[in-house]
Amino acid sequence: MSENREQLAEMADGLFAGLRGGEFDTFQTQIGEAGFGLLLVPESSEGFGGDWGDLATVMRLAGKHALAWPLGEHILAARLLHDAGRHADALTLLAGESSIPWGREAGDVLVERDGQILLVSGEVSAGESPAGEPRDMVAYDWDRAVPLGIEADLFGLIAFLRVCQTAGALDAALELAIEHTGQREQFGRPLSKFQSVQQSIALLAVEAAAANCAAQGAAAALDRFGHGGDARFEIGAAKLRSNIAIKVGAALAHQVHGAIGFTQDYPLHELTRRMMGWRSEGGNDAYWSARLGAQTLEWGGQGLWDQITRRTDPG
Amino acid sequence: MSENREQLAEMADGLFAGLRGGEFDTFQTQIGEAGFGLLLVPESSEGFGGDWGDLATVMRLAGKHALAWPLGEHILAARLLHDAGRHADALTLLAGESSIPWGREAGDVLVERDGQILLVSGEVSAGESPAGEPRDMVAYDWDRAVPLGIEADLFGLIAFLRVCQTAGALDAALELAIEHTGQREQFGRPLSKFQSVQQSIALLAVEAAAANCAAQGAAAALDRFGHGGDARFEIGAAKLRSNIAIKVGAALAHQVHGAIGFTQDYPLHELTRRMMGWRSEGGNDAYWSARLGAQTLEWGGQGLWDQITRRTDPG
Amino acid sequence: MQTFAVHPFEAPENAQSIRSDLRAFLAQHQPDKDPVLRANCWTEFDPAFSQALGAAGYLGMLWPSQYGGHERLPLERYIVLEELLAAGAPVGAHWIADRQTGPLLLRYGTEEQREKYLPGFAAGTMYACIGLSEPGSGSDLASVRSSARKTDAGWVLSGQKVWTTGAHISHAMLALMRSEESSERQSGLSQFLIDLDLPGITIRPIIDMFGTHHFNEVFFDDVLVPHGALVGKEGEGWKQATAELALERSGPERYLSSHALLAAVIDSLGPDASAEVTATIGRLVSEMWTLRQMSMSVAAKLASGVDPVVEASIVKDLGNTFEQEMPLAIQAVLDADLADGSDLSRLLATLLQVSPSFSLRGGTREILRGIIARGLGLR
Amino acid sequence: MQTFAVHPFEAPENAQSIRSDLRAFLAQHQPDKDPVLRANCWTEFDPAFSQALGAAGYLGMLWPSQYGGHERLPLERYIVLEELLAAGAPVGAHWIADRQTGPLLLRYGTEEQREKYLPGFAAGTMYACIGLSEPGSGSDLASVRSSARKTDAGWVLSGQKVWTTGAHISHAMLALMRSEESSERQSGLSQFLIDLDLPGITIRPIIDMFGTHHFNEVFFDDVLVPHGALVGKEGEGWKQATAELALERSGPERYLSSHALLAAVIDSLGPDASAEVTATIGRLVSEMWTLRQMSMSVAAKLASGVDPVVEASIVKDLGNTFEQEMPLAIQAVLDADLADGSDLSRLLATLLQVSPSFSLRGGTREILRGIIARGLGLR
Repeated sequence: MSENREQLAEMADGLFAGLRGGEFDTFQTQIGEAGFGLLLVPESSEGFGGDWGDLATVMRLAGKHALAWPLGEHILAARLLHDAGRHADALTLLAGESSIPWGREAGDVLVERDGQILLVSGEVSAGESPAGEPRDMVAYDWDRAVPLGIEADLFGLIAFLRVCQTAGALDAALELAIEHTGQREQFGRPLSKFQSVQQSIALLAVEAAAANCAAQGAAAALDRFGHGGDARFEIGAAKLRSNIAIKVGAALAHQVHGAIGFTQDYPLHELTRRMMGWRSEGGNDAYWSARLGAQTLEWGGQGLWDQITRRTDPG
Repeated sequence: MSENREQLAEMADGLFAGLRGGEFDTFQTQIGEAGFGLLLVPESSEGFGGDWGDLATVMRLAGKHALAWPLGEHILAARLLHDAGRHADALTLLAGESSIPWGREAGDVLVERDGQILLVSGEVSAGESPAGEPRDMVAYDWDRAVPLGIEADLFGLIAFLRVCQTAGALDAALELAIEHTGQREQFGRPLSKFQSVQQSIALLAVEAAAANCAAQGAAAALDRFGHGGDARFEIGAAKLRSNIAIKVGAALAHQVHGAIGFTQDYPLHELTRRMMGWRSEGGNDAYWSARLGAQTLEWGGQGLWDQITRRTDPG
Repeated sequence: MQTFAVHPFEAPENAQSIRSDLRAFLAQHQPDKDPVLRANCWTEFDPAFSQALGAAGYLGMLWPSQYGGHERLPLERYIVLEELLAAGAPVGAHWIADRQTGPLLLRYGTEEQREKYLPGFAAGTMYACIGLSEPGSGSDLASVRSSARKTDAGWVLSGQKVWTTGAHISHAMLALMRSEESSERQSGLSQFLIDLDLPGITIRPIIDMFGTHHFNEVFFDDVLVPHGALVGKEGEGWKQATAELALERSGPERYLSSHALLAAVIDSLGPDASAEVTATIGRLVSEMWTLRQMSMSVAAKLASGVDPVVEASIVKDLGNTFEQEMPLAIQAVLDADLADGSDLSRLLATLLQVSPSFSLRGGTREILRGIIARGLGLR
Repeated sequence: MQTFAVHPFEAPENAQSIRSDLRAFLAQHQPDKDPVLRANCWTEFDPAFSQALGAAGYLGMLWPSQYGGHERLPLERYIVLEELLAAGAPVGAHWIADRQTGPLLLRYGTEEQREKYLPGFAAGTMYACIGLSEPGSGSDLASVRSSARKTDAGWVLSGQKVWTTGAHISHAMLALMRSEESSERQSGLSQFLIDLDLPGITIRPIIDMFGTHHFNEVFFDDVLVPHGALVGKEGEGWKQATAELALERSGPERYLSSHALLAAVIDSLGPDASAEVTATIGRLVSEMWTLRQMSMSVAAKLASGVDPVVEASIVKDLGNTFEQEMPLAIQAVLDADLADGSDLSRLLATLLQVSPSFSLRGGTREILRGIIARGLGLR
């Protein structure tokens, strides 16, 4: 990790840890003051000038700390507004699908319609995610929509956010599992000394590792191919893999925790409930497997390997 | 198990165990002499008068002993010939798909074409199953085909045979696993005393159990609805489940055996290699999941439960 | 070797009329229930429903009529359970009393205990809970520290039970207590049936991750219970509690408790569903059909007087796995925004959250597989 | 906590030219190879191919030129391995000498040993095998009973090794022997590099379930080897053998060894494949792409001088699982009669048979997960 990114990670880690259990408005102030909203805005425009790897780092930590704030949607919106030569006054969010996290709090929303990226607002009907977070449907006022004249793969970018958050949440669940099984005794020895518990935790670590590597791979593709849609192959592969990681990992984390993992007071559910929702956001398994499969069949057998290597080789 | 069926099982178990490693021609003589070919032919026609549960019992044992002879195909052909008022002189087999086990040895073959069951022969091109058993393609001589004027779901019946064989083969693999891990020591104690080995064998037992119950359920449906195609729901559900059981079970059986399981001298591969082939015979996962899914969607949510219960309730 | 010797389920001749009667009953008592409540119905407490069920003769079905029972056949009861679960009926309130506490009293209880509790259980008006787990015990259920001290006036109970499902709506707890001082592990334990309104008992909710209240901590602070609260023999508590757990083995709840989701998804799709969704439904139905064959075989074996320990553990393990994977398999292929507020999305979202807990039901996966391994002679 | 700290793979600038050179080489040397031989290519012995590969500079790539090596960069070698495996090239003959024995000699060997073996290894004309397992040892590799007795004339070796891959085509075996009488477990062991043409050595084939010969039993009947056959320090054999196994961690073979099947299936399908097949391809490609990210990260970390034990074990475990499931996943959706004699059917049938063995490669699943658990501080 570069030194800049390390500093960024340290700052995000501290801030998000401190925000746990806090209020939406406080978050907004503190995150705003820390300048996270401008993560992807170039330094020349007084932003942080970060790249997609930096965003992956920050979103991973948001996932790790179960951050209850639409940070990724906000960072992306700020970047796209900047691409369009604009600046947001109120909280602007990026919308990749019909419902939007904390839509009720947003001033404007960036939405794709008929291939155009529009800045629009609308009437909100409150809803919630499986984790019980606000996730609202918006009836957009298309008549007042402003076309931004930029290109961006909004749906893919939402998928990317979820992959990064999953990477952090699975690592956090792994940490809880290690801590819990090290402390709890059964039949006279710590749970962590039972072979079957060790095997389960190892498997959880494997899934967390897969999600983390997938997130990095997708970030590298965005850094190389930009956010207009050319990184869709890597984003899709990463999202599909991270959906699998959630399926396997969440079950394992709860399994080694036993009943305590389902209580309100224990923090595991803050991670697992969110992850369960993310599996449906930014494309579920069927969505991405169909697209990746079709892309692969178009490339052909040797073509698949050509493409996979060419997309990471220099030049 | 009825007393009749117990006797049948005892006879089959002994005979098939004795045939292991023998020659095709010997099999034919001995199986013929024991009268297994007439298992489903009514007693009034000098057959055994067995039902589909009896066939399940026999085929389960054929699977258990890795019987290298197309017994099921032969029993079914004899029954259908009887349905058509005919009698076979040479070895007649039933063909459910393009290749036929031991097609080279068959006199005639029963095939479905354009909705008709035909008795036909043809030119054989030798092939082999993944287990290395003869499995031949036949170029049928349609001009000399004899329509039998009966109805039977040939493809479904082949699927049923494979389900029953899988039930026996998985139980046999389980038995080998228990025996092997009880005898082999590692780190100073039998393998079977390691928790992770126990968990793997337990899971193998679960899959073997599922295959056995699926086979019985399909046999019960054939007994109730006949072999004309009305038992397709149960046969399909059983075949799909037994395909899963092979996938999980074969891997577990080899895993607990380690390297020895892959040697020619150890009998595990006689079971697992056959099972791997059976997953593709009588319909693979995609074939049956599409059909079961479509049938279910036609029934609807409440209808599914209505049908599932009605099909086992008396009356 | 045949681990799972399949036992044919000879369905009672009146099976269809049992089903149609019960379906009519449900149509009357649950006409417009929120679909979300039909998910994981087995833990849903609805005393009014339980009482109606009791009045209609669907509780204590196998018990002698002198205790309010109905002297029906085991497989008749099995069919009733199947129908209740498939319909997603809220059976949580009476579940333990009907399935475990009642049968245990018939086996080990005194005449007085039977007369006191069974009629209420069968009427669906009295409920029971199980006091086994203690803080820190986890799967090690023999690590009981709660104590029962014999005095002239009765037994004095002290200690704490935890994860007690439904203690807050139950009238009595069947608790395992250490009745012999400084005894260890499985020895020196006894079972007591404790009226939960006695002085010295405190019930504190454990709120689960959805903010709902199923579990409790129950504290016993020198609670005096009469001598007649002892169930069975003093010091035989472990054996009896094991038998009590074995009664978990009788039913189809391991694969039908969230059947409502499967039915709802199917109804939402219609015949022109995508190939991937259709195939997923096909796979789930194959698994469900197979589990039903397995569960019926266990029920038939139990009805014939055999206790199929290994077979029942196999069904539990497989059933837990099936119900845990079903919502995730549906989510993987269903094109739905889970926040759209539709019944189906809410049902799916609920089960996605609950599903990881399914591998803890009826003993964790490791314990169930350990029981199977023991049955296979490996330990 | 971040178990798998992702290390960026800075691909060498000449990556594309390395690939195109190698692809041209393969097109020349493997023009019409039976596709079935491309499956599980990593175990396929083809000395002529290995020799051509050596002549073209693709073996001993990292070794000093004085020993016939080519002093290339680790990630250049990684790219070569990727290409060889993805193409299904028969790399079995030289694999162990190039991956393990050679590097071990560079680390622990004497000058004499290096000069004797490394040039032949790098030329693809000399092959090596590993003598670790013994009858009954299973995963307990420290239970070595084969002995080495020091005499004036040299060491006298007695005992038996088993499951020795490629002993019958190898020139030398690097064997772990008990060099200190009545020592126990990991202590008192030493490594010897043994020329397999010495008197007293008997190599017997172990025929696998397909009738093919990869494994061997190797018997040592008072075999006299010179003192110079001792590798590294006397009594340090366990430590060295562990380092030797660690060299297994470097490559992409855990997820690419049966890539040929995936490529063949894709080519057989074309863009109008069924939805289920297409989705399955998508899932496999997602897994494969992720494994490549993981494998490249491990390679990059190794290249930077760190030994990522846990990360490498994670990739091995996941790679084994992926390759084990791939043929079954394809079989589940591919409409094919496996006996139809087509290349694809034969390839699929072959891998279906071999695939269960993949969970034994590089340590069984339990051992790999044990290493991961240890890395997490659980043991």
